[in-house]
Amino acid sequence: MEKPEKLIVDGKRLDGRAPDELRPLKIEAGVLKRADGSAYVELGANKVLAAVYGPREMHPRHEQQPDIAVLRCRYAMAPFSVEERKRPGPDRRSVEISKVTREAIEPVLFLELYPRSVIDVFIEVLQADAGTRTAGINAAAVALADAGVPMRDLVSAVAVGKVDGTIVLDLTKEEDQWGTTDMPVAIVPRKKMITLLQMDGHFTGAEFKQALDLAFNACERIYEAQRQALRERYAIKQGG
Amino acid sequence: MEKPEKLIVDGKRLDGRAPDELRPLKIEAGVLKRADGSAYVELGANKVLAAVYGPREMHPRHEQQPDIAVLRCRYAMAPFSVEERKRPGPDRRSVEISKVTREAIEPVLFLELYPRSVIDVFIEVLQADAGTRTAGINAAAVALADAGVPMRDLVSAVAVGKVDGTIVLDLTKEEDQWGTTDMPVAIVPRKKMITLLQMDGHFTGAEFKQALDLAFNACERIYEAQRQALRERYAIKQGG
Amino acid sequence: MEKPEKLIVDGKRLDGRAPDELRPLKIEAGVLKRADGSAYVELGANKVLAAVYGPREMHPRHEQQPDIAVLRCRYAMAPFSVEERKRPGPDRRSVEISKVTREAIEPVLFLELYPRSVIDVFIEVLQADAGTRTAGINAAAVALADAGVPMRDLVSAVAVGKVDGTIVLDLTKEEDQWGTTDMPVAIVPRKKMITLLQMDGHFTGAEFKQALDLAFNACERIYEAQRQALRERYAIKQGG
Amino acid sequence: MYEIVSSVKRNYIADLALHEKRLDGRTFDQFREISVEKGLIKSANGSARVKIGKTQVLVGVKIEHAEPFPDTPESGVLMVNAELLPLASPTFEPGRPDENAIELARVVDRCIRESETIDLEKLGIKPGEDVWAVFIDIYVLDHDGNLIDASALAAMAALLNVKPPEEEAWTLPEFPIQKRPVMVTVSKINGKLMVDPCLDEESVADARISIATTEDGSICAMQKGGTGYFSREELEKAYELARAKADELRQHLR
Amino acid sequence: MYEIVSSVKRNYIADLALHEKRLDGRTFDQFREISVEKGLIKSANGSARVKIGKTQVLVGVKIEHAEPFPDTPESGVLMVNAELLPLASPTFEPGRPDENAIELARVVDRCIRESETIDLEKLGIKPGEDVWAVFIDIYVLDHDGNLIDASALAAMAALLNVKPPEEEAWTLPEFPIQKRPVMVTVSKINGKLMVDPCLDEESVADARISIATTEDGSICAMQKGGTGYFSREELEKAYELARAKADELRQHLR
Amino acid sequence: MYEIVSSVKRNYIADLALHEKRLDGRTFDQFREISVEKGLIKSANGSARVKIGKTQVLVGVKIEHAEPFPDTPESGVLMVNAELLPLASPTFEPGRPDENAIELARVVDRCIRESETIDLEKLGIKPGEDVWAVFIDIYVLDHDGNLIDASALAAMAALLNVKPPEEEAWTLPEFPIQKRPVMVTVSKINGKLMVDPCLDEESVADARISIATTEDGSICAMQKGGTGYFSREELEKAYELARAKADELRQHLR
Repeated sequence: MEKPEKLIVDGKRLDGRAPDELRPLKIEAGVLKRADGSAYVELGANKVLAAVYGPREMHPRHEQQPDIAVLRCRYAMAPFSVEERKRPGPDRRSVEISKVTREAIEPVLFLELYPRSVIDVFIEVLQADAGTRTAGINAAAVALADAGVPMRDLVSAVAVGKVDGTIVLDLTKEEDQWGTTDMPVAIVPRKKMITLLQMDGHFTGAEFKQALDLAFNACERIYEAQRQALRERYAIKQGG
Repeated sequence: MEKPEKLIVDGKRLDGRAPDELRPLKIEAGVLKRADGSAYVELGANKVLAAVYGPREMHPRHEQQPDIAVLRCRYAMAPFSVEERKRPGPDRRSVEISKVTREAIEPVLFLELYPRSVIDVFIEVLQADAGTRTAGINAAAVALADAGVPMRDLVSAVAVGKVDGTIVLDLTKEEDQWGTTDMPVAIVPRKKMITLLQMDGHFTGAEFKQALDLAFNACERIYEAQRQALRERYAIKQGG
Repeated sequence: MEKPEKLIVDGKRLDGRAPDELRPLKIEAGVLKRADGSAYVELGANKVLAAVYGPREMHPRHEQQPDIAVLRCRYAMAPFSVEERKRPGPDRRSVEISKVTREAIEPVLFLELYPRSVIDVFIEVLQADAGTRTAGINAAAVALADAGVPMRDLVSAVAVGKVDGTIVLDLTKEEDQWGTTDMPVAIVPRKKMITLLQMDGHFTGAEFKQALDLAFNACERIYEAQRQALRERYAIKQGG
Repeated sequence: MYEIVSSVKRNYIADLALHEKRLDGRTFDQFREISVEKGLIKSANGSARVKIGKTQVLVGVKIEHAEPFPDTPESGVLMVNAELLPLASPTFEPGRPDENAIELARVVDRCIRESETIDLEKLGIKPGEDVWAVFIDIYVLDHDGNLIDASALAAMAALLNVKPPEEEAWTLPEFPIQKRPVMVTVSKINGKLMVDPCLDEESVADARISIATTEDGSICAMQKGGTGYFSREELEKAYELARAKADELRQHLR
Repeated sequence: MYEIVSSVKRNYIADLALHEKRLDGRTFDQFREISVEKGLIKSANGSARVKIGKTQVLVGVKIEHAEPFPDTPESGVLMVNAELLPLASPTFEPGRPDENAIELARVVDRCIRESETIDLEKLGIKPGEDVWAVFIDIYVLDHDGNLIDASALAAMAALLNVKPPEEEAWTLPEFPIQKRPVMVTVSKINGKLMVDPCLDEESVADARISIATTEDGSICAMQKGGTGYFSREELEKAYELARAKADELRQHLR
Repeated sequence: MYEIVSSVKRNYIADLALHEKRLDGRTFDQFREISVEKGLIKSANGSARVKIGKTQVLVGVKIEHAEPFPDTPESGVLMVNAELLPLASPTFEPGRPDENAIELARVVDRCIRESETIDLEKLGIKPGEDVWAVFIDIYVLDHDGNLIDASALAAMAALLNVKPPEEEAWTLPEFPIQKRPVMVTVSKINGKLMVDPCLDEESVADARISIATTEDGSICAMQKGGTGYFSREELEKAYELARAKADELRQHLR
């Protein structure tokens, strides 16, 4: 795709959204049978699946921690999730995302409850359109709750950025590619704690603050959608 | 090599064999000093060596099975065994062949006799001309017997296929490449149990049955050659 | 670089040295904070760092030896240490050098004093100009002494070779590339024991003996520089 | 792919089989409920999700430029890859495909390749230099048994869903599909043959035979698995079962 | 990168923080002693060794021919790699870069790439075929904490030390450096923010935030690390700290 | 490559050595029985199997097109690879070559390369683009000690067996062999030097020195191994031994 002349026209983005508007969001909990917990998230054209196994016994044993459970996260992209087929297997980008995802989630878990155990979080991106790491964190939080893992709160995440000089919420692939700045943020909503923050591009100090405002606002909406998905899942479980 | 116009002329194949004729077969037991058991098989231009180690202690320990021995098989091709030099190390084909070889052999072993142990079967293809997996199974069965591993019976294996519309036994490289169908089969001769069956190409139901007939017949001849090799080995051992 | 017409002119080498002359040598002990022992060696344009950790507990445990410590050596080159950037990670050359380095050093250690332990020697070539393995051994010996590991003696090493028909000491990259022969040697100086010897190229029997003479002579000078570095380090430690 | 089942359950399943019964009340020749959804993944040229009972497999097809193999310079290239995702089962681990994933990919590969489902000869672009490569990626999402049939069906459905790349180099009117092979796996438990084993059944089965047939009932691929055996009669019976059920499964490809 | 510290030390450091104090007597906004030495490695096009306290990082820059990426056929290529050498710490093991080494390399990469420090567009040679690749290799020699700031500073110093390759294909008057971004990492211990954590501090910190700013104070890269969190206010304060200290660190690049 | 031997056996072997004796009755300068069979492998351009006592090594040589190295654009390429096959010894494990396999390959490589056994300069085809690559694959089938001498001898025999590829690009009258280097390994046990150590002897030896000499007695490669040492006198004596035995081994190359 060629770079468009403008990414924002008359205050509207290429897909018709206002700068502070989220893409359509769909969250479903409990979508897999074998996993202890699972969730499916659609955010615009992103399609992401998360599954949780555990707390379960840690193998290999020498990686057990005597006083806490170990949290392991693995973010991966399907070969067909992107424009050009991605070779299977972890690359440097997915190793880094797996790390920051783990650090984004760990603050809400009571790992001390399960010494010598492991909690595994697997995130699979089935279709990608920018924002997969934050979509993955949103899915992972719901999957953990679905698995019944005790949590202080959920984690809600979204990316903000700068496009054509405007601070915008929830960038698409085109906005990420042709825009100036991308800043994924994860927040523990009730306590307003920031557990993931990455940024590359260009922000003045003032823009940084404005971007944080947008992120905090959007995470409240995402939080509500996550809780709604869990309520629906709980209703089904109760019904079943 | 160019594709020949015909692969069967006047009922004879390119190498002069009749459709139900096996290539020259030579089997020798006990050809290696260090291995607990070994065998060398020549089938036409195939040259295959098999060695057995075990039952021996299983390392790493966490792969031990409390009630049975583990059977491990590894099929590999020498870099110089094929037309174009093969890079050393396992490829997807050899991983699959190793798996089906193990499943072809395991039914004749009494793995329950050796809990926590491992029996290793190593198959090395030194020169390849189609049919290496079945040649490998024939060698492995003799090597296991040579190692003194208790067995219900030997395993005998051969490939059948379809070439120029004719069901033929024991395909050569050219017949495999230019023919229609390849079906390797392994049989436990006394009980007529089929422990390996793979097929790719095209068979009608009737052709499938005809191919099985050929395979069963040929395996009896192979079985006899395997037993003869063991008798000779035993005579040598007794003599020595 | 083009091959020069002559590598020795009027008895002088391209860098002005006599055939039996060592390049400028600088050795410093205790250059790293975290390592238990360390040393830095400059030999001409070679810059090599060595660090020692241990004796420490061996992981993984199944590699522990019940009666001795295990010595592990790892020789590696920085990507920027050579003309064309070297991809990180071990290649076959560095695996072999790691092995012969270990075998060159092990004879002076009392490994029986530390059963179940491991002593790790890490050698990093930061800038390379032929002779890195011998520079690494010189650095490793000083680092081991700096770590307080009990030793029978140091190990001193140097390469000798043949260039334009002349036996020369301590080859440069050009002499190594365009010369005939390269022979790295390591010696335990007090007992005159040869613990490393490799050679490739061409030597008559007489040349071999002449080359050994050169190596023995040079190692005495290197030995003195190593001991001086340790004296200085000791003085500093005392002073500090 | 095989999992540990308690000996009580093992005996129970084996016992049921003797009485011509199965855990979930199915008959021996009955599949679990099957659903096929096509076109879920827009970033793929073709895609399909197949559910067989609680087993769930997603397949994406990508069509890209590639160099041909030296011995077929004018033909397209087919690549099949399978990932047993760690989210699909507590026994699947992250990392490179193990022997089960490799076998799965290669069996589906042969089913499609040997039946000449795709007319690869039409997928050349510039002889010896540039051809179309068809990548079939099998993504196992939820594992409740019979991954081979689910994967083969999903691969076939995804191929039928392919929208060719929008490029000048693509000159065919449509993606050249010639056949619709379908794979049916028959498991043997306590001497009885049954189709579509669920995970518990797989775990106690002696052996399985997977048979791929095309519309005319001829066989294009077979693969025996497991450490048990089949008699000749069992094999022939398995073929009849596979042939009959293939027609039923093929309905889902419409 | 994180190491185990005794709970006594942990409590001591946390307690000191409460009283606005640090282990080595520094104030919260004080770096350890910094030294920058350029040009140590002749086999590299540019090199620099940075010491921050007892932390020691060597960076070598190599400039070589490479193929461009298909989407930027006229631009040079930037590659950043980091090795946590086993000689730098008892906890670093030989082998392929782990997640800490990869994160370090990628954070430094973004700091340099996103600030457009190198004018990559000038590093084309033959469009679509040949461009200059800039390899930045981070070699961690001694690890006493704050590897990110030391590595970013060493990378920047090494870039400023670059002597272009002596080849006909190199036609620029000099190596095209446009910016001088500097990374400052702020650690949070017991609710207090402090710059340049030493290893003991890192080991007890709840979280860290690394912020790269250019000469005009604008941000070009950020990375939060650790399993703790930051409040909004803390983030804004961290930015002010980073911006202020960046000017100080930038002095060392002269 | 080294194996554990009981201390009783160890002492016995060491004791024998003191009395100028060996386990199998050989003298110190005596090889075990040697056999060299050429041409067993038709799929290789050249092949040979060497047995020294119960040690058995198979070498296959393949000659294929390859790209030259940039610094020698008109010369052929030599590649030596060694596999310590798991069927050859209970201590050999499947997987990538370990340091023993790599050392073995590299020592044989240097023996052949440095003696200029193959006239690589004649193996160019199209300068800078296409040359002949000579792949020497060492396949260790049965390990009873002294793999280096057996492998070097098998490699040399396989090279002498080479039938050039039947291709237009091959224009030489024959495969250009110029030298016949032979490697002799001398082991030191209890201060005594002996050739051709069997496995038990290797296991108790302090050190070994492998010396490759060409027809005129000059040395083209040496490699010391093991964690022991040699005195200068021992080295010179080893050279004399190696030189003498090399002539004997070279008889087997006819």
